[in-house]
Amino acid sequence: MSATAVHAGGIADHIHPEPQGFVRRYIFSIDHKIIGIQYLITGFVFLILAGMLAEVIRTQLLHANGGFVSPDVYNEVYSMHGSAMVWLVIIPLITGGFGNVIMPLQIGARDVAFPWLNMISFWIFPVAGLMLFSSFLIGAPVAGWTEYPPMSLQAGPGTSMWAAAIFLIGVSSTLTGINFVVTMFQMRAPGMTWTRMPLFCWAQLATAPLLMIATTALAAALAALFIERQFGVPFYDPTKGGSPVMWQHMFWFYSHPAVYIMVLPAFGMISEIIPTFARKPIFGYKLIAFSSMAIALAGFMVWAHHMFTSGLAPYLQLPFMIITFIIAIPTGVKIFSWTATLWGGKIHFTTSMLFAVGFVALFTLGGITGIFLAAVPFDLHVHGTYFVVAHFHYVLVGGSLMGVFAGTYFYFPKMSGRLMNETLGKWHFWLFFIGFNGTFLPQHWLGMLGMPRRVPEYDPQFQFWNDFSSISSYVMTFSILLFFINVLWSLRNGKKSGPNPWGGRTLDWQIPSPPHYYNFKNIPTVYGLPYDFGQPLPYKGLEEELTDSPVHVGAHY
Amino acid sequence: MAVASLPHGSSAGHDGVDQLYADTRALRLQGMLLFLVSDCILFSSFIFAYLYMRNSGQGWPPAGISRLDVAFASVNSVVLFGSGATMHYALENWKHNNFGRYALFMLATIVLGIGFLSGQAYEYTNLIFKEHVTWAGSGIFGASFFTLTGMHGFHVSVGVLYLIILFLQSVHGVYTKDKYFGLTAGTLYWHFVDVIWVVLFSIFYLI
Amino acid sequence: MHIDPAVLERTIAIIGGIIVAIVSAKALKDDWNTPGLDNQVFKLMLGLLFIGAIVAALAGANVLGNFPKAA
Amino acid sequence: MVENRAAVVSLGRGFWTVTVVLGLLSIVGIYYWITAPMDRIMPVVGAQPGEQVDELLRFMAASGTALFIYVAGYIVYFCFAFRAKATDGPDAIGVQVHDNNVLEFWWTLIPTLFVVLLSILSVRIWYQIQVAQPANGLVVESLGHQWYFTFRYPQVNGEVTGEMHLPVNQPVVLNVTSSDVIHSFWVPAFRLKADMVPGLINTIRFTPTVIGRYPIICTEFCGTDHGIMNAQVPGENGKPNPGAEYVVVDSPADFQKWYHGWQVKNASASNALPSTSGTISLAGGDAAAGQALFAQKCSACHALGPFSQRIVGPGLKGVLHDPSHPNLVDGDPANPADAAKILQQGYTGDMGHMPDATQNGISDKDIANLVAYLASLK
Repeated sequence: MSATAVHAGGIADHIHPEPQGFVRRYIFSIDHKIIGIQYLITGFVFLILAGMLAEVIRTQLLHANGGFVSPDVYNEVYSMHGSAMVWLVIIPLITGGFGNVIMPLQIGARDVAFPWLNMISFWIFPVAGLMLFSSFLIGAPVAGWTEYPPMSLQAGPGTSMWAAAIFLIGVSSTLTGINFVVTMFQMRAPGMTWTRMPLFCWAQLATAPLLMIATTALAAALAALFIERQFGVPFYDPTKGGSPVMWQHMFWFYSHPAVYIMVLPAFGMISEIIPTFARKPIFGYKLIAFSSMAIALAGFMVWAHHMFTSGLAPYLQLPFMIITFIIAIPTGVKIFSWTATLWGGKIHFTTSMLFAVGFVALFTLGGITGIFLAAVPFDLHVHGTYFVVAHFHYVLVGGSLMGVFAGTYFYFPKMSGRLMNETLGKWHFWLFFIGFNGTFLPQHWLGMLGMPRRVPEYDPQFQFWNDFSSISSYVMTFSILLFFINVLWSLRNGKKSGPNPWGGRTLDWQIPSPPHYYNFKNIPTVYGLPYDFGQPLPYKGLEEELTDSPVHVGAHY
Repeated sequence: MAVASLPHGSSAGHDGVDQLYADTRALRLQGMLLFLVSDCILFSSFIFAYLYMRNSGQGWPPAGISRLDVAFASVNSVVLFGSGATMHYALENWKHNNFGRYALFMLATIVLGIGFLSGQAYEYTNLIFKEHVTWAGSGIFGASFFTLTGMHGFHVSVGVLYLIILFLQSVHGVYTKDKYFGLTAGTLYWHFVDVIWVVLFSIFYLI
Repeated sequence: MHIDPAVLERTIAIIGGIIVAIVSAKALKDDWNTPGLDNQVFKLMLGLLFIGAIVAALAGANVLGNFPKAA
Repeated sequence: MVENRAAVVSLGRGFWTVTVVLGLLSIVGIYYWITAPMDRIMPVVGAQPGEQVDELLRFMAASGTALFIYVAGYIVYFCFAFRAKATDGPDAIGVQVHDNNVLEFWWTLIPTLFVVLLSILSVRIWYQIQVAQPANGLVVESLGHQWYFTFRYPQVNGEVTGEMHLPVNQPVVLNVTSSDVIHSFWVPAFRLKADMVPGLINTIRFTPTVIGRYPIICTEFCGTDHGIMNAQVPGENGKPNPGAEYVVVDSPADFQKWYHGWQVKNASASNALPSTSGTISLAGGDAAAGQALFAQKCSACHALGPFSQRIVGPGLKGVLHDPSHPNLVDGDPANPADAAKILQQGYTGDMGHMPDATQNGISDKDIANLVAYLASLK
């Protein structure tokens, strides 16, 4: 069984000896799978911390006059909740975590292009995370995750620490972006042309340039804010000649691509899960792949739709409004393609499939309110209100976080060799679905009726819906607790899953789980799309005993 | 977990350079280029801030700050662009394997780089102490000028350090006629720093 | 004989700029059809270096960047 | 591999019936959005562009509801119709269809048409709010402070505090700015908001149509008491919060009465109405009063720093004794008399625009105090 790799003896055949010792294998490992799992563990720990902050917010809003925490503490809590969720939870989980574990396996590589760089990128992340959370000790940032000057210039020392921590996370994101682009460009298995690459890798390919380019724009803005706060260099302070609107331009030039960084890999996850459990090819493979790239490209041209009310020249508002509408078209194509994939399938409702279908429904609602916000006249009414909070929680929690849950239930067997408990999973899904909708649906009309964002007290007439939202948020929090119980319980006594519990056809399901440290004994050649259910697998050169193992989807639960 | 029979390791592939080096060189080259792209975005973000402030209504230069000394800056720029040319010839000579001329041009590049840095230091002292244009005290002009040229100066000093290390490595025989990616990366970085100065020189001194 | 430093600077800038421009142009012509991604990037950089040298020479010659001394 | 291809049926048994049912459902949804009163989700409209914003919302909500009903409906139907039944073997596979160009064409074209239509509708309303210059517009200014709003009316000296009154059915041009951090002036009943950015003047245009009291809410985070800079949030023990202010739209007669009341009230505070001609006697200028006035009227545009420290205008510290600036922006020598002339007649030049005494609402006495204060700044 000689290696048929095209370039014999090249990087495809270079297998470094297995790392020895606990530290080298599990702490300072350069194996992309271990690094990915490290990202996931750290990301989920920060999810618990930032989630508790969210519950402090909801408890404060139980009463119209607040009273749970003082207004200053409340400002710190919601600013840290936003910053931690964006930079310490969603981006690391979805790019560093699943991107590292799954992408190299799916393209048939032994590791990412720069393993050492990958390890360094990871180890920057928990350090910067601790640095960000320790700003609570010296007065955490108060001006939200957007930290608009001049308010962020007057805030306590924690804001400088915030800027430094986010700068570090930016370095980690940029290096991960470079790593993934080079890996996907040059280390695909022989025969895997661009149009034979799985859709999760297409999503990572659309996200990696955003990670690499947009993050450095934020690094410049943060450096300028840090220099201004520490040395008085007048970039943003209007009384010294700077301009606060300049910060908004530089911040949102990063932050809108950042929201696409957060959701595109979730699109990729859903495009893998739905066809696998509908037991039929994804509908419109090329359309979904190219719409990911279209969204990533257009993502750079719409940043000022966050600034319609903050002094953007009126004639400038039109192009940003219209390009934001245009982004809705490729997103719509994706949603219609997933729905069409469900048609005519043999659908198995595992927990990850439930989350995937839930994602499609909730993301559609989030996308529609996004179009509302893009229309300037309506945005002038609801900018800075709870309508915006409802919109971005629908696309971030209902979108990316549900994508992360779907991915965890789907790839847990590949990472650990054990299945997660399905009944606990279904409880998690339904409680999460009910709690999530109860929390964020009422916030739409709360915002339109006149409840501004980031306020510790509000008008007593909104008391009922805020209580409804807070109680539902406790239900959602309880469901996430079930998720963590499920993960920890299944690690030890989940059912053995074998190499391919779901009958997946992408390369990562054709190797043992957990995979050997070198992934593929010999790199297979690929000669077809991975989504032709019913046809023989389009790979040659795989370890023989795996390819003909009977695929018993549904026999496990 | 004994590993089953390992496929044959990296053998000396065809065309003299072994296949593993050829593959990893392609990876490292693309990685270096992407790093330069992301660094370029860092500069363009600050350049956006500078240009954004320039046309936001206030006259330029802001009252109280006189024009910069173009004559001295053009000499400084010629020094840096000269070092770009000598860097190019250093790599050319290394490829044609005459180490003597390579060493000459490499040292010339390092000297010119240090010359540019001292020219920049002279201009800073002149601006700060004689004309009282300081980093924090003279509005957005001081902020943008000193931050951008300072960051570029930092990149040049890292570049000079990088070239010195490369030169010592080449003297110690780390690089051979076929395997010299370190030198290529150094040249790419140095040219990148030159190109950024072309932009900075024109937007600060010439418009 | 006493040369005003500004005039000295300007002459150095013009002469230096022209020399660097000629050298980089020749280098660009020599490597015009070398294959490989790194050589393509080198050609681009050499081109920009050529432009930079011209710009510096013109700045030295007071063609670019001569503004009436602000009040 | 077990070969069990699902028999290819045209589009499944109930597909067309479900499509019709979803169609009826979305018609009900569209009908609701077009006709239902909006007061349960939006405050009652009080100004002119407000109704059109509501119409735009109705259009978007109706089309959004229809889209959501169809997508969610099909998902639920497909999940039931095509779920793997017990009779199917574990390895049964679905219909092997990859794509369908006709379907893909239509579901790209229809959203594009929707985008074009929505853009046209939005631009029409956008034009009235951001660009259209009303003929007899009442120009009012509002200044944001940390945690309350103040207002300025033409021909009324100084700041109007408390409520902002507006005559009904007369177009208003509202210029907003801030003296410290970014606030945002939002009147939900007018469906309009504009950020109050220090150093920048933002403008919104509307025409109040319904007489009534409408709360003003700050919607950009501005510090500890951002929450109570909101007319709807009750103050402690019954006393309203300083930031709890209302826009009161009243009949022209009531407005004139209120407006005249403020003119009289402020006029007496700084005696005669500002005169724009004749030299001003600078004798007896009180620097302390000048300092208070400077903080109230000038700090939004001038910093107490060096000349180069510009907000909108240059820094004024030691402006009358600055050797590096022997004369003022208009070329006259830097002495109290010329400073008074600029305060009186204003200045427009390449340095920007300085409003004159009437626009700033400062009387001769105020000018004397201000000049005394500027002279005292070394």
